[in-house]
Amino acid sequence: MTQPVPHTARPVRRQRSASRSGVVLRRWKTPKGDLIVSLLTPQGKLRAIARGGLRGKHAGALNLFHHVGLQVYARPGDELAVIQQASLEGALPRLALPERHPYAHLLAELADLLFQEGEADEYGQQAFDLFAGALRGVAHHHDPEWVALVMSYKLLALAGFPQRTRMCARCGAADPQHPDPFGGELLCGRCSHQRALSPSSLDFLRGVVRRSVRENMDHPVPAEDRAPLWLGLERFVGVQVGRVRSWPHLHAG
Amino acid sequence: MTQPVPHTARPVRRQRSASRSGVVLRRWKTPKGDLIVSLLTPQGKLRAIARGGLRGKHAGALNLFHHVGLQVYARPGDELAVIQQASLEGALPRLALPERHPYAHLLAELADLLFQEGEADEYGQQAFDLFAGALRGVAHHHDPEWVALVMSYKLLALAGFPQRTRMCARCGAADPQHPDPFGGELLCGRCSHQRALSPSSLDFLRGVVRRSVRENMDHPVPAEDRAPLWLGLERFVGVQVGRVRSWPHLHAG
Amino acid sequence: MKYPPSLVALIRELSRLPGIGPKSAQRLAFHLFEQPAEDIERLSAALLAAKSELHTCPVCFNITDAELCDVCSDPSRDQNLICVVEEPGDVIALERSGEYQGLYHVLHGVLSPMNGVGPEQLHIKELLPRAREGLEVILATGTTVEGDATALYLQRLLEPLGAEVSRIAYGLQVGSALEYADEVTLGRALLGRQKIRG
Amino acid sequence: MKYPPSLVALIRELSRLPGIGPKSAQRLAFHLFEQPAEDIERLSAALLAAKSELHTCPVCFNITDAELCDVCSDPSRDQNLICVVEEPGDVIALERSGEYQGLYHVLHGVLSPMNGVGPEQLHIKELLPRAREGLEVILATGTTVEGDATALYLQRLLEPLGAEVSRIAYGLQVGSALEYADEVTLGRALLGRQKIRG
Amino acid sequence: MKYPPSLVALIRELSRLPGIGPKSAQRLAFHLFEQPAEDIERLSAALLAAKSELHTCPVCFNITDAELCDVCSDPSRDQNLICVVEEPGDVIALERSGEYQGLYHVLHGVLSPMNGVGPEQLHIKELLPRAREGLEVILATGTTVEGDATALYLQRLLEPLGAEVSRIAYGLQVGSALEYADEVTLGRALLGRQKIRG
Amino acid sequence: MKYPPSLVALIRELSRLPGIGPKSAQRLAFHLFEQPAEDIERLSAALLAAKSELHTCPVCFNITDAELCDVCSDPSRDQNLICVVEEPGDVIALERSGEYQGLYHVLHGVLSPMNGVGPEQLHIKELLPRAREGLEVILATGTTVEGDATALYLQRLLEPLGAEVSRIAYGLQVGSALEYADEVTLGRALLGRQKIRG
Ligand SMILES: [Zn+2]
Ligand SMILES: [Zn+2]
Ligand SMILES: [Zn+2]
Ligand SMILES: [Zn+2]
Ligand SMILES: [Zn+2]
Ligand SMILES: [Zn+2]
Repeated sequence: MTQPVPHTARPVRRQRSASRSGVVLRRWKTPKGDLIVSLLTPQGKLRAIARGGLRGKHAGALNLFHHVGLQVYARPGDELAVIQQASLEGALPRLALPERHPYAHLLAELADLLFQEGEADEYGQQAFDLFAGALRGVAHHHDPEWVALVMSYKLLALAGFPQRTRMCARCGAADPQHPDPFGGELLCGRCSHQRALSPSSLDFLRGVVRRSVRENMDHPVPAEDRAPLWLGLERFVGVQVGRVRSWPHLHAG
Repeated sequence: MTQPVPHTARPVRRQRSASRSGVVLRRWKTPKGDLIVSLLTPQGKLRAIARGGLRGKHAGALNLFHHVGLQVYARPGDELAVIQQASLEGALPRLALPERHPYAHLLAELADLLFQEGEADEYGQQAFDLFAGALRGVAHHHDPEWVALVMSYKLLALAGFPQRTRMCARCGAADPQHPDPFGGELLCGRCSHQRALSPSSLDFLRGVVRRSVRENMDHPVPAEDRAPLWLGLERFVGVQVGRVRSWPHLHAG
Repeated sequence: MKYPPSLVALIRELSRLPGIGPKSAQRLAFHLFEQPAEDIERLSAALLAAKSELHTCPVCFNITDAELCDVCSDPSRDQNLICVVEEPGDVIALERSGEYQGLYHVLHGVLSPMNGVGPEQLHIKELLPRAREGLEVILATGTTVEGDATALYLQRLLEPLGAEVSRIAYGLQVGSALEYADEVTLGRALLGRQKIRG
Repeated sequence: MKYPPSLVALIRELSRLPGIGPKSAQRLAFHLFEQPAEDIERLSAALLAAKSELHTCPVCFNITDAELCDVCSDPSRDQNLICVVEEPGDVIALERSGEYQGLYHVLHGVLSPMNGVGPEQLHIKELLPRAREGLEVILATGTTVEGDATALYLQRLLEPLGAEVSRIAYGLQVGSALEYADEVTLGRALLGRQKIRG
Repeated sequence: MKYPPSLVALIRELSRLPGIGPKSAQRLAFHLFEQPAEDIERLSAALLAAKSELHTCPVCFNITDAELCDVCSDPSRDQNLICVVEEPGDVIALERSGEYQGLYHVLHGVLSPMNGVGPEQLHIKELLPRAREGLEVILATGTTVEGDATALYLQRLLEPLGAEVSRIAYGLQVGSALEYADEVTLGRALLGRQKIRG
Repeated sequence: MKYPPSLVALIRELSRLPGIGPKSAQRLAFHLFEQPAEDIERLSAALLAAKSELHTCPVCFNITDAELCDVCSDPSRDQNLICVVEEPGDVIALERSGEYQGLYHVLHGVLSPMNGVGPEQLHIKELLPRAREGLEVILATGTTVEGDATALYLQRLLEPLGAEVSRIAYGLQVGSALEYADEVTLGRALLGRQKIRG
C-alpha cells in the first residue's frame, strides 16, 4: 500500500497566504472604491489592496496610523497583495487632535519615504518599534512637537541618513555651529553668515542618534529654539531623501 | 464610405440589465454573506442576489418591507439575477413596532406564497398596489389587525383564491352561517356543530372581495368577533395555499 | 468511476458545513487526505470535545464549558449593564472591540414570524428576571427590521421593570466616506449626531 | 496594425476618467462609434455646457449654475443648521436621505498634510463668518482619521464663535448584523448608544 | 434641492454609457466639474472627431479613418488567411496577441434569432466574395452558443467555395489549474488535445 | 473574557483547513455547536474513516479504498490512453466532463524547483514503466509555467519509450467572448485552431 508524498515535499500552490502586522502609513482610494494601503511592519514595508475596501468590512481597521493584523494573499506576478482579512490591533484616536495630527502625518510620510518595500533587513524590527513608539508619543506626550523632532532624526539615522555634525558640511572644518540653509547640516562660522545654533540645539544635533529616545525626550530643546532645527531637518530631508508634503502644515494646528 | 450597421440591428449582448422597483418580501442570508431577496414588483415577483450584501452598501436598502429600486443583471442560464445597485424608495419604520410587526410578516409571507416568479400578468400592478397599501395600512392605521385581515382576504381573492360564502362548503346549501373548522369556508347549520358567525362577520366575508378597501376599512368587525375570522383564514390558507409560519405569532405583540 | 464510499461520505459531511459548497468540500477532503494521521485525529477529537464539553450558560446563554460562563462568573464586570445580542458570536465581536465591560444576554435569534420565530423561541423570558432598577440594558440586536422589532419588543417589556433601555448606535462605519453610505444609514447618522468631544 | 489617430485619441481621453481603465476605455470607444451621431453630439454638448455653466456657490461651495445655489437661495431651509461635508457629491447623498432640511458647507477636501492639504487649501475661512450664536454646525466629514481630524480642527474654531457643534453618528449601518461590523465600529456603536424611542 | 439642469443633463448622458450606472455617472460628473476647461474641451473634441472621422472598412468592416483599413491596405499581411470575428474590438485583442499576421472580417454581431439578428443583419454576404481556393478562414467568433451557431453557418457557406475553414481552439486558458475549469471546457480541452511540440 | 479551551481548540483546528480564515473558523465552530450531537459524531467518524481507509492506488496514484483504484480495475476503460494529471481532484474533474474513457496517472504535484519539487518528489518514475508502443499519453497538467515545464519534461522521457504524447488544448473557455480572453490565451487559441467539424 503506497502512502502519498509527505506534506513537506508537496508543491506550494501558486498562491501564497501570509499574516502580517503593521501600522498604516498611507492609504489611497482607487476610483473603483478599492483601498490601497502602505504599512510599516517588523518585516519591512508592505503595500496591499483591499478590494471594495471603502465600503467593506475592512474600512474601519484600515485607517491611517492604525496598527492592524492582516491576512494577505499574493499570487506571483500580482502587483499588490490582496487583503483578505484585517483586524484592528491598536488605534490612537488622539492623533486626530489638531495639535498632534500634522506630526503624525510627517512621521508616516517620512517612514513611507525612508523604507522600501520588501526590504526585510535586520533593522526591520527596530524601524517598526521606533515608528510605532513615535506615533504613541505624538498621541500622548504633552510635547508632541518634540517627539516628532526627535523621532524624525532617529528614523533618518536608522534608514542610513545620519547628519554630519562634527565637521563643516562645506569645508570640513571641525566643530561647526551654524545652520546650512541649503543642505540642512552644520557649517563653520566662515562658511555661513547665519547666527550660530543655541548650545542646547547643538548638543541635541550631536547627540540625538547616539542617545536613547528616553534621554532625548528628557532633555528637550526649548520650544523657542526649535525653529532652526525644523528648518535644518526640512532642508536635509529635501536634499537627501525627497519631497515631503507635510512640512507646510506642521504648525497649522 | 460605408456606415456601420445601424444600432437597432445590433445583437443584444448575452447579459441583460434591468431596472425594477418593488417591496422586499423576504430575505435570506447565504453562508457566504450574500443576500437573497424576494420582491413583489408591479411586474410580478422577483428573486435576486446581492453579492456580499450583508456587509455591502446594499444592506441598508435591502431590508424587509423596504420599497427599493434595483438595477439587476441577469445572464441567461443564471439562476438568480444579480443586484448591481439598490436604492431606497420608501421605508415604513413603524413596521418594527411590536403591535404591527407580526402583521407585516403575515402579509409578506402570504404575498410570497401567492405570487409566482416571472408571472407578469395583468394583475401584477394591482397585486403590487394592494400589497404596498396593505403594508402602509399596517404601519399607520390605528387598527393594524383589521388592515391585515381585510388585506389578506383581498390578496387571496386577487391571486385566485376567493372564499365561497354563498353555499355550504360541504353540502352546497344556500346561506351558510357557520365556520368550517377544517376548510375555513362557511357551512350550513346542519353540516356544522359550531356557533354561527356574528352578522357583521358574515357581512364582511360576503362582501370583502367586492367592496373597496376603503369601504371594508370603514366598517370593521368588532375586535371581539374577529377570532373566528382569523381561524377561518388560517384554515383556508392552510388548505388552499400552503404553510404559513407567521400564524402562531400574530397575537404575540 | 465510482468514488470510494468513505471519500464520498467525507465530502458529503463537509459540504453540510455553512459556506462550504460541493467543490470546496471536495478540495477539503483531498487536502485532509494528504495530512498526517495525527492532524486528522486532532481535528476529530476537537470536534467531539467541543460538542461534549460546551453548553450555554444558564444565566446569559453565552457558550461555556463551566457552570457559569466566564463573563457571568467574573465579579469585576459591571453588574449594572447587560448587552442583549442575537448570537454567541456577537459576544466575541463585542469583547474584541475592547469597549465593553458589562454582562451579556444571548437571545439565540431574532423575532421573525415568517420564519416561525416568536418570543417563546428566544431566551426572552430568562432576560426579564434580570431586569431591575439601576440596570442599563443595551439592545445590540442587528440593525435589520427584525433586529429593530426585537429591540422594540424588549423595550416594552423591560422599561416597566425599571431598567434603563438603550439601543446600539446606527451610523457610518469607521473609515467610511459619506458617498459609500446608503441613504437609510446616512439619515440615521444625521439624526443620531452627537455633541462633539472637544 | 496602426489604429486610427482619432480612435487612439478618444481611448486616451476616456481612460483619463476615474474608474475607467484602458480596456473599458476601448470598449466605450467602440460603443460610441456604433451610436448615432446625435447621441455623440449630445454627450459632447452636455460636457461643454456643464463646464461652462456650473461653478461653486460663493456661500456654501456647493455646485450651482445660478448666483447662489438652490439650497442657499431657499428661505424654507432651516437657517440655523449647517452641515459641513467634504465634497459636492456628499450634498446629493444627504439630500437623498430626506432627513436634512438645513444648509450646507462644502470644504472640497479634508485636512491631509501628507497630501499637501492644510486648512488654507479648504473652504474653511469662508465657514467661520457663517458661525454665530444659535447655529448648529453638523460636522459630516468622513469617519476616517483625516475626517476626524478635520472635524476636531473645525470644532476648535467654531465653538468660540458661539455655534453648537455636533458630529454625525458612528455606528452600525442599517441592515447589518453585528458579526459583519468591524471592531472599531462596534466599539463606537456601543459608546454612542442612545435611549430608545418607545 | 433641485440640481442644475446642465449637471442633470451631463449625468443622464454619462449614465447611458455601457457599464456606467447612475452612481458612477454622478461621480464622473463631479470629477469632470473639477477638471480644467481644456481637459473637458479635449474630451469633447475627441468624441466629435472620432465620430466624424471613423467609419468601417468597406472590405473587412474593421474601424478605420482611411479608405481601406490599416490591415487591408498592408501588402505584408498574409493574404491567404482571414480571421472572422464578431466585433471591431476583437481585432484589437487578436492584434495584441501578436500571433496573427493575416486579414480580418468583422461580422458586427452573431446570429441570434431571438434578438432579431439573422444572416442579413451581419456582414456575411460581403465575406463570401472573399472566399476562394487556397484561403484559410479562421472562425473566431465567441465560444457561446450563438458564436458556435454562427461559425457552423459560415462553415456551410464557405466550404463549397473552396476555402479551408478552421475554428479557434477551445480549451484551458493559460495559467489555469484543471480544478478551476468547468466540465464543458475540460471536455473540449481533452477532445482538442494536440501532439506536443518537443 | 476567556474562551472555553475546547472552543479555542476547535477554532484553531478548523482554521488550519485551507481557505478557512480565523473568522470563518469561528463561524463554523458556533455553527457546529448548534448542531445535534449525532451530526458532529458523523463528521468526526467520516474524518477518521476517510483517513484510515483511503490510500493511493499503487498503479495510478489516484485515491482509493481498494487494492487497485476503480479506474485501474475497470477492464472496459481504454487501456491505450493515460491521462497525466497533477492532483487526485483533477481525476474527478475529468470524470465529470464525461469525455474521457481512458486511464489516469496522478503525479501529486508539478515540477517547481523553487519550492523544492523535482522529478523525484513526483510519481514520475512509476509512470515510465506504463509507457509503450500504441499508448497515447495525454499530459493534462495545468496551463501554468510549472504545468508546461512538467509536460515538456515528461514528453522528453515518454517519446523515446514509443508512446504518443499529446497535450490538453489551450484556448477559449466555453461560453466566452474574445474580449474577455487574455492575449496569451488568444494567441494559443489561434495557434491551436482546428479544422471545423461540418
Ligand atoms: Zn566651513
Ligand atoms: Zn351543509
Ligand atoms: Zn453567562
Ligand atoms: Zn450655496
Ligand atoms: Zn479592412
Ligand atoms: Zn489506479
